[in-house]
Amino acid sequence: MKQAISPQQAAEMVPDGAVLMIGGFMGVGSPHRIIDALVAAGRKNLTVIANDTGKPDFGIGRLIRANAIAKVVASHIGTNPETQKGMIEGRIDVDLVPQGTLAERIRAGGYGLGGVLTRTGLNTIAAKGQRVIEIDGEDWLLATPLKAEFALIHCDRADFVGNLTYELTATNFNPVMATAGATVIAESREIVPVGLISPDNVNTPGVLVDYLIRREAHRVA
Amino acid sequence: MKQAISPQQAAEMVPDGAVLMIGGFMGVGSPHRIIDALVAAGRKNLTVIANDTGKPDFGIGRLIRANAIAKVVASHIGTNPETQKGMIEGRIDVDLVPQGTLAERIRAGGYGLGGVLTRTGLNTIAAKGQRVIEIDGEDWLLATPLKAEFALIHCDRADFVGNLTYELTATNFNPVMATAGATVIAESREIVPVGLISPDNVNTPGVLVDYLIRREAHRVA
Amino acid sequence: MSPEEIIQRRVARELRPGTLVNLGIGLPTGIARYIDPDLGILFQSENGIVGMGSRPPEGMEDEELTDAGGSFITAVPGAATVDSTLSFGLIRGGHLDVTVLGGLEVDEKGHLANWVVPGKMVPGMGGAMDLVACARRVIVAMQHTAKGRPKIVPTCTLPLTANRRVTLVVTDLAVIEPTEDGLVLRERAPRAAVEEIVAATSAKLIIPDDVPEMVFLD
Amino acid sequence: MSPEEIIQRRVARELRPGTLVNLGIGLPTGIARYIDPDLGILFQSENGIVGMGSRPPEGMEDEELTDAGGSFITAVPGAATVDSTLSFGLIRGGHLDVTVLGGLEVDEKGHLANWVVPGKMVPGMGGAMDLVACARRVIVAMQHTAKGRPKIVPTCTLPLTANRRVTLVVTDLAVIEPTEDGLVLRERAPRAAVEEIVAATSAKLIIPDDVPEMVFLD
Repeated sequence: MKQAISPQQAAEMVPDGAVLMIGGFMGVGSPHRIIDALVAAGRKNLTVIANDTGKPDFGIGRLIRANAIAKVVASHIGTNPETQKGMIEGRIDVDLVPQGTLAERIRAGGYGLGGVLTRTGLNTIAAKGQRVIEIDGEDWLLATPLKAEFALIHCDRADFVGNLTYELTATNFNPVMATAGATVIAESREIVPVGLISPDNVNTPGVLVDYLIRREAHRVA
Repeated sequence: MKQAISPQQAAEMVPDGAVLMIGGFMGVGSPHRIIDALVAAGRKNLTVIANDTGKPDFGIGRLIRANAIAKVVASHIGTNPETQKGMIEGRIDVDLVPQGTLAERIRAGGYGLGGVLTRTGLNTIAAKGQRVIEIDGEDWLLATPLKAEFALIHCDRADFVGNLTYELTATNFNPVMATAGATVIAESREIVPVGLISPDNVNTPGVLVDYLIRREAHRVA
Repeated sequence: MSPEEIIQRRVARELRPGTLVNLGIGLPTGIARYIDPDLGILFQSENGIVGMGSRPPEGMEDEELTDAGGSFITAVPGAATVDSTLSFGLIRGGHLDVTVLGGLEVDEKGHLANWVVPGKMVPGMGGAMDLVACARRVIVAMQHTAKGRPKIVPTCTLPLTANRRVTLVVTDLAVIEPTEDGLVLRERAPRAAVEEIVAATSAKLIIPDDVPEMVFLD
Repeated sequence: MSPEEIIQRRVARELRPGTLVNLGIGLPTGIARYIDPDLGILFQSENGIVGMGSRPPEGMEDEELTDAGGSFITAVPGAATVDSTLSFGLIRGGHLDVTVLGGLEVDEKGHLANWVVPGKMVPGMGGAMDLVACARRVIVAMQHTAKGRPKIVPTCTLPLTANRRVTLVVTDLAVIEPTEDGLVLRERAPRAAVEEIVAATSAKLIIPDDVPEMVFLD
């Protein structure tokens, strides 16, 4: 049985300067309640690994506007001019990674791999500083694992033991991040008793999840 | 819309000497009807990439008994003494790969990766002939991609466009093999109209699947 | 036809029945409207859907069903949603037949630059590098010139998206095929003369004896 | 208590509430029966289930629900089934707390050999190499000797399963902890004297002043 904590309690666990993975794709499938709590708690100097930084004041963009983020590892910041501004002004360190490579690096972190070899980015400026491995005359880029102290994810359904399911395009980076955070906190659209999610439909086994975010106030009790 | 072919038609597509991936774990979740058709067609000199070779005359063991297989890439042959006998007598070339590494090698083939780095098997005889890559003073084994001309898989449900779902522990290597075969043939417990499998429940998108095996004779029409 | 429509309708002809196609945000997205739905072409969006449909009816949008630009979409019957690792597994594993993307520059080697203007525009590559490096066919759909300046150049001055030769370049003036020997002018847009195309191109073009006019689907 | 029961009951004490545990086929499988179900310990089987339960009732077996040995199992409430890549992601990513496996030899470095006897038994490593290389804790559960010959030896003569030091060795005679300094004798089985253990062990054992008798759960 997992513990259901409030977004505020989740935010309190996360120290200033922590390395976070945050699920979502332009805010779709991001854990918005946890993000709001991090903003309210005044967190600073966070490193955020995510596909993007949302839009201005939306999704991870809320943390950008609150100056909570010192470093971003992402595939795209184009939808948030505030991140670009922070980068140009030297307030935010931005490490851009091709989206597929980002997904594989997170997976490598979560799956205990030392890295994967990809051709994406080869002989481009995105390969700067990365190792090239030659196999049978063909060059490959070595993409190294990413891990985080906390993975903050969104899901569709969670059961009491933390098994998770995802919905439609809100899935995106959430399942893979659930494997790569030392502490995984899942914000679910609903939480259901054990048995309501069939073993076949579980996308993230509860063993990967540490905390669920408690439900919002209900209209009925 | 995919074509529903008979097991015999599937077997006819597979030439002698072909490289096959066959799903299943000790015969659980193997495409038994396709296997039977390959035996009936008298196929020879096949290379089979699979977790194991089933049991004597069961699962892939049917192909072993029929002398259809010249080479096996598997994690385990211990449950089939006939494979061991074939290996000892020099009739079957057996390449043993740790199970997790086998899964990752198949995935690398299907996902377009040049390889993955693993610590499994490091400094053991299973590492023989494999490249060691050092990263920050730590050694990793380079596991290279596996691909096949045909992936023969089992699933629980397929819809008319080839979207697949799997059930319980019959899942095993089937989904990952569906990414790594040039031609993917899926033997499903049932085939349902489009729309009966929700997009969220699809484990293997139909774009990865080439043929479905047609249903067995029904008692009603 | 507007320049955009010329490009979109011409690219539409390149998409074959039953294939998996990724259309980039912007001009390429508009290509979908020229595709016969009966062809069984599936559109992928790299944020995690195979079988993307058109915009949902007003009031029926689902905030968990969007494209890679964050716009509301629908799912066609038979669609599948996938996580980011499988989405890029499809792209990187050679399962994606065609990607259509915009371009900033294409050069004589067929190299594409489309993701960054150093010092000016640094949005990040998103999925573009994966798409260009790994899709089976890469079609660049772009205006032939930008503010009168040629975008098809001898050598890209902007950082490359991949070191791979793209398959085809479709502009409002021409269809150009990068080959081992260089850029071959394959087709002219309606009312575009070969001389006009050459003048709007700073790269060397190989010009066959016959350069037919583009043909469009009805 | 039989030798097997001593081993199984002693290993059972090592399994902590709420952890994820993989029990190897054979002797380790039998450990589950000594575990209090209220502890919330989840058993994983590498063929693809987290939350494996006991045998199903006669006539209710599901041919698609089996363990890594191919035997029928059940799923506990809250179980999840996963494919082989995620199953080994759990093992290799450090998400598996404990693996309990049988052994052919353990040596003074704490290295385990348990998958092959060259020329005699070549079953393949299955998931054993992944489990031993990557699980957080590796417990070897085996008879102390085989046909009177010590299995705890100075240096493994059989091919290693991993070059990693295992966490604990539990036999019918003793509990031995491999450390940087060597093999430390931690506990004696009921009625086993230290001298008897030393005699049955060809490896050098570090013997603390106090070697208590094993304690079992009720």
